[in-house]
Amino acid sequence: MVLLAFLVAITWAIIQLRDLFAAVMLTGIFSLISACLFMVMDAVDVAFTEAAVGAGISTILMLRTLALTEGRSDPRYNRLELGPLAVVVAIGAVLIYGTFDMPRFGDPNAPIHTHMVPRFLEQSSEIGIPNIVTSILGSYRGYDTFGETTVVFTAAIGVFLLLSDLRRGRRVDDALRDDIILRIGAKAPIPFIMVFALYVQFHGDYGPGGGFQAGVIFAAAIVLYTLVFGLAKAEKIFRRRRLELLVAGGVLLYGAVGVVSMLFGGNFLDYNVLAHDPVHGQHYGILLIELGVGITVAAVMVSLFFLFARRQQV
Amino acid sequence: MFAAPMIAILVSMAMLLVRAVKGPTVFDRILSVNSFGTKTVLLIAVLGFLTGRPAFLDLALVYALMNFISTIAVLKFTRFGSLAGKRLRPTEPQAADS
Amino acid sequence: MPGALDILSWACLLAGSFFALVSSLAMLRLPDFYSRVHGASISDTMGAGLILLGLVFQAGLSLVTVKLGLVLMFLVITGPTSSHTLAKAAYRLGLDPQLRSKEENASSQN
Amino acid sequence: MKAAFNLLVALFGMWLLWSGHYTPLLVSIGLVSCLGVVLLCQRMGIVDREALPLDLTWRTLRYIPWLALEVVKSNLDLARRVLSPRMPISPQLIELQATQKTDLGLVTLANSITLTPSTVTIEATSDGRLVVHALASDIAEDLLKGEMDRRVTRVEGSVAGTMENTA
Repeated sequence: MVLLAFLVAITWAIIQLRDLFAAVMLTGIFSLISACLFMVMDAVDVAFTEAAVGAGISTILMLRTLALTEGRSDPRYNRLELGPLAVVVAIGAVLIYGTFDMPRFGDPNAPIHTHMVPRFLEQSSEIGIPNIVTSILGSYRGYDTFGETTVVFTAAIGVFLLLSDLRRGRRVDDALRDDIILRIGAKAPIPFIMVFALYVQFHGDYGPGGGFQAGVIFAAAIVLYTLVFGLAKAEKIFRRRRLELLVAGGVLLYGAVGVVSMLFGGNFLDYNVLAHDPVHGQHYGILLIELGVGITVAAVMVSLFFLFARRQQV
Repeated sequence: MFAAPMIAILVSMAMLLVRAVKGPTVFDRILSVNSFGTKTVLLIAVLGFLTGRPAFLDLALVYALMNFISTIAVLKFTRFGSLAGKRLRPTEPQAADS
Repeated sequence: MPGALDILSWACLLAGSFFALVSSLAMLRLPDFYSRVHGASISDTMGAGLILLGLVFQAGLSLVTVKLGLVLMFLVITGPTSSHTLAKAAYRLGLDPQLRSKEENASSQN
Repeated sequence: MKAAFNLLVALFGMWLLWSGHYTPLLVSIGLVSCLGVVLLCQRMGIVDREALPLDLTWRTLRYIPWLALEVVKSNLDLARRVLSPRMPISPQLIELQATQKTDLGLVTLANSITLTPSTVTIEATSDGRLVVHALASDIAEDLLKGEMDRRVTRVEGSVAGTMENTA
C-alpha cells in the first residue's frame, strides 16, 4: 500500500517535472518501487527482470537517448488534452470494472488456482524443475518463449537498421582511465558480475532467474567496462560482427534444440527425448534454450548500448 | 518483528523521494536515486527473511549491481553530455589528467 | 525462545533501521550537495552493515550468511566508489561546496 | 598468469558458495563459466594484481577492524550532529598528501576516507594528492593528523614488494 502511494506520488512528480534528466532519475526510482511491489506479491522472477531491465539498462538507454535530445520537454505539449484524458479515464474505469470480476489476490477458489495452477504444478514436478516459473516458460510454454526471443531478435534488427548507418564522427576517447578510484573500483567487480550472471543463467531451474535476466546482467558488466575503459577499447574486444552473430546464434540455438528434439522423434521443443530419462531431458533442454535466450539478450543489449554510445559521440 | 526495519526503510525511502523531487541540482537527484537503490537492496533482504525465502538475496545483489552501474553511467553522462550544466555554472571538464 | 543470538540480531536490525532513518534525515536537512553525500554514506555503511549483520545472526551459519556477506562486501566496495565519483563529477563541473571558514564557524557557535 | 589463476580460484570459490547445488553438471558448468570469464577478462586487460589483491596479510586483517571501528565512531558523531537542532557543521575542503606508493594503496586510503561518513574524497590523483570534503573542522583536523594514511601505508608496505605500480 505504502509502495503504491509512492508510485502515485512519483508518477505525479514525473509529469510535473520540466527537466527531463530529473524525470529519468525518477523513472529509475519508479522501477525500483515497482520491483519491490512484485517482491511483495511474491513474483520473484518478475521482480528479477524488473531489477535487471527496468532499474539498470533502461535508465542507461534512456539517458543515452536524452543525450541526443534537448533535455527539456516543451511546455507547449503539456496542456491538458481533454480528449486523450477522457479516453484514458474511460479505459481505466473499464479495467477497474473488470477487476471486480476477478478473484481476490490469493483467493484459492479462483479459476487459475482450480484449473491452471494444479496442472502446472503437476507438470512441473513431473519435469523435475523446482522453479515453477522457469519450467512453465521453458517447457510448457516453450513456443511462447521462443516467440519472445524472436521478438527480441527482430526488434534488435530494427534498431540496428535505424541506427547503424550513421556517419562516422570524430572519435572521442571517453575512457575514464585517469580516474584511479573508479578504475580500481570497477575493475575488481567486473569478473564477479560476469560469473554471477552465468550463475543466474544456469540456476534458473532452482531460483529466480534465467536467460533474460542473466543476459542483461552480463551485458551490464560489459557496459560497466565500456564506461570505464572507453568505447573504442570495448569495441575492439566485442566486435560488432561477432555480436551480431551471437544475436542470431542465440535464437538459432533455441530453434536447434527444438529441431533436434524432433530428430529424436519427439515434438518440436519436446525435451523428453533429449536424454534417456525424460527428467534429464527436460533439464538439458531448458538449460540449452535458456542459454540461447541469454546469449541473444546479452548480445542485443551490448550492441544497443554500443550503438547509442557511438551515436552520442558523433 | 521484521516490521520495524521495514517501516524504517520505507520512511527513509519517502524522505529520499522528497529529496529526489526537490533537487536542487542533478547531483542531489543522482545521490537520492543511488541511496534509494541501497534502501531497496536492504528492503529486499529483509523482505526475503520475512517471507522465509532467502533466495531473494540474489535479487538484492542484482539491485546493488545495477545501482552501481547505472550511477556510474549517469555520472559519465553528466561529464560528457551537455545537460549537467543546467542549474550549475558549467565549466569545461578538465582534460584527461589534472 | 529468544536466545542471546536473537536479541543481538534484533539489536542490530533496530540500530540499522535507526541509522537508515538518520541518513535520510541528513539527506533532507543538510544544506548542500557535498554534505548530503556524507548523509548518504551513513546508510551505506552503518545502515546496510547493521541490518545485514542482523540478518546474518538470524540466518545462522549457512550459505545464506555467505551471500549476505558478499552483498555487504559489494556494497562496501561500490558505495564509496560511486559516492566519490559523484562528488568528483560535481566538483569538476563547478558546483561549489558551501564552505564556512573557521572564524565564521566560531562566531556562529558562540 | 598468477593473477589469472588467483582470479579463477576466487571466481570458482564464489560460484561454489553462491550456487549451493553440487550436482556434477552444475559444478562443471561453473568451472567452465569461470574459465571463460577469466579468459574474457584477460582479453579485456583487467586481470592484474590491482584488480584482485588476494594476498591478504595479517596487517590487512588488523586494518579492517580498525577501519570498522572508525566508521562506527564517525557514524555516531555524524548522527549526533544531524539530530541536534543546531546542526553544528562547518563544511570545508582540505588537501592532503598521501604517502602510498601504489595506486591501489592510494585508492584504499581514498575509499576508506569516503567510507567514513563526514569525510568524502573529491579528487585523487596518482601523485598522491587528495582533496577531501569534511563536514566539520575537528573532523578535518583529525584526518590531517594522518593516522589513517599511516595505517594504509603500513598495510601496503607489507604487500608492496610483490607488486609494481601499474599506473
